[in-house]
Amino acid sequence: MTDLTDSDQNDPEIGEAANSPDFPPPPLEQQERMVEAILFAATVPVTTRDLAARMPHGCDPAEAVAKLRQRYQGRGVSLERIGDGYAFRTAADLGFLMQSETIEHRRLSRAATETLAIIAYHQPVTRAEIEEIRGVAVSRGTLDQLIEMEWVRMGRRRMTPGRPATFVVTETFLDHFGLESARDLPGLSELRAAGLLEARTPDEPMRVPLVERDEDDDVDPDEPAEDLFEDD
Amino acid sequence: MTDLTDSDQNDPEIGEAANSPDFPPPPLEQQERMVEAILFAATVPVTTRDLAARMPHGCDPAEAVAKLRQRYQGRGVSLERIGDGYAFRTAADLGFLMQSETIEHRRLSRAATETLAIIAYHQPVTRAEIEEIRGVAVSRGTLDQLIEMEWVRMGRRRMTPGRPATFVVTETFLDHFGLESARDLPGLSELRAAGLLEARTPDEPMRVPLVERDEDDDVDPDEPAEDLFEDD
Amino acid sequence: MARSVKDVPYLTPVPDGPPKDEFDASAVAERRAEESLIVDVDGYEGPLDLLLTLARTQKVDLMKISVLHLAEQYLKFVEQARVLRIELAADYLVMAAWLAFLKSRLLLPPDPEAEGPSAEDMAAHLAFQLERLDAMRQAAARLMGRDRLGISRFQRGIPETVIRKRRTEWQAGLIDLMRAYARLKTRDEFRPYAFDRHDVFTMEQALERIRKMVGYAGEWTDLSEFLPEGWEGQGARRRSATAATFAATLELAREGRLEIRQDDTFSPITIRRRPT
Repeated sequence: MTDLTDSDQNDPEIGEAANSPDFPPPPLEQQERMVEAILFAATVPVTTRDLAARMPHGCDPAEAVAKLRQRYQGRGVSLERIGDGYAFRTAADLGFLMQSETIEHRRLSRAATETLAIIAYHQPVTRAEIEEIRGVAVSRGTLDQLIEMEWVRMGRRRMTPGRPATFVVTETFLDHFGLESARDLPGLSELRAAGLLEARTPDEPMRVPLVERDEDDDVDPDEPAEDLFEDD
Repeated sequence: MTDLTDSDQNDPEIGEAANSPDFPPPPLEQQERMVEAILFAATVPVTTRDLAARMPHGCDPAEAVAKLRQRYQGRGVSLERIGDGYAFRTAADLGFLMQSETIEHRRLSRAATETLAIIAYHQPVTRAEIEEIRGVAVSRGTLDQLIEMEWVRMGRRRMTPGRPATFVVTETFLDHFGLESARDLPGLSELRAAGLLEARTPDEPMRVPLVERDEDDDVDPDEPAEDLFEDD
Repeated sequence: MARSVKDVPYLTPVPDGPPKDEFDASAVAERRAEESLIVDVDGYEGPLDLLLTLARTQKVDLMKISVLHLAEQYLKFVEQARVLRIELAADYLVMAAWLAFLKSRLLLPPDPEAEGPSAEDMAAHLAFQLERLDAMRQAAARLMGRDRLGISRFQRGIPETVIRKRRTEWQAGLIDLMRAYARLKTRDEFRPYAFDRHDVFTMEQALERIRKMVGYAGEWTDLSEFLPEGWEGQGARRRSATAATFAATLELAREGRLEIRQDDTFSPITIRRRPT
């Protein structure tokens, strides 16, 4: 067993004599180190008075702070005056580094996907119409989510009783799905050609529409969305 | 940074183009500033991987860290390597200035410090081995406490009959004791040279008797590790 | 070094173990008092700890320790405890028995027939164990004496908040969209039976209707006269009703129940009951 003694003790030269008035103050360079350490570890900005109280007798914290400030000029952190005190702060131009972005990949819920599809294919479409097509009520959250994702936005109000709001897809949506316009969405015949329309399982329960379809007929004269799918 | 006028705006040259692979990485000097800012802002060690993830595309954090480490040599704070990460810590010789920051540490029992040392020097080590070295059963509370302090964690199970769990020290342990890695434990090589770290499991009659407590008997190898610490 | 009960877990009375005997409450209390006495008195952390302490009194390098002497010291300690009527924890007694065995082996001339490790090997191993424990104690002390974080080294006091931006990237491809729409549309295709009743007049309906009416058509009558009520307007409903009715008349003509006539291309189609 070799000797395992005091290799890790504090340097007595700085430490022990620190607060005795009988010793000369440490050199300015040491004072600078002290200020640096104190400011680094402090949880609040520290005034020169506080610094003086914590540093060995005879130190000149103001001078040390000034030197230190200079030293940090242009560095990644800077020594800033905050109120009466001083504290280290990240350089302002590097603020963008103080955020880390984690990207989380999530799949859209079935409700959201269907609602989005209906809006894309039928836009401008009212909520009631979406519900009619889906055969279930559309939760506020689903539309909110799509709007928040910036894939869907409100369109013009429908000029029918109650002036319901309509929903349309956005540029962001087109971007994401690589479409030039909503008209580029594949039509029913293409869906069928792609084998997507055969997907229905025979025992899937048929849903009774919530609302009568008729009300759709007289709606928006300039964009009858159904036209896109009149394939048969 | 000398000009701090537009303090709240990110520098578009650094910030905006930051993560585009189309832009050349910022000069090494800027990278050094970035590492400085990130490490200053953090309390826990940051790995070069994490640094790279937060810095603009194409940066070389390892090189920047090396330069920065040099720069802080002998300063009031130093850039320490801790496990896979790096962190700024105040210089150890200035600890005497920090009374106001000193955290009230829970005093570890002798059993806990000994167990900790055994885990650090013998890792990965099983509970039976710890008991063999100490000559007493290790109480659950001791290991629990060390695990709770995040100084010790479970390692892989030993591929021996019963597949006992092993214990290893953590990065938090290294950070706390100012070690770059477990290889830097004081006196490690001397202890090894003296044969005191060898796993020596003597034959039955040679073994100094250790009265097992019932609770420690026959840990089910398939039991989840946590069960080791459940109270009976 | 004074140690509290808490610091010496191994000597702390074991409350959860099964009682060795049935005690009444007062006996248990008495026993507990005795046990706490033990803990307060010795405070060794197990027999190995006690052995190490005893070994120190030999004032030699642990490598050169006399294990025989050590065994004697230990046995004397146990004996004293017995005299003082101090109840030692079981493992101290087990150790005593083992050391007594070792002592006798060390004193007797080696038996060449004996199997297993020699007494010297056992003694050497005990010395090794003591040295190892001692080394770990020193290592622990040295570890605790290092420049510890929060004691002599400090982390940043005002950590800057790293804004964790959680950006959710929604995974939805065109195919998902199409599939969703197809799902809805497939459902839709089965729906015409439900809602197309409004706009589609089926041939079956037309047949039933014409069968009833044809008896009244002795004269050539325009097909449009046979359109059901409410379907004679314009648009889809009229087209559907017309087509269905025309198909129905073709069927009835095939059955030989009526005749169909059209004077010219695009001129009105007329029907009448087939004269008998």
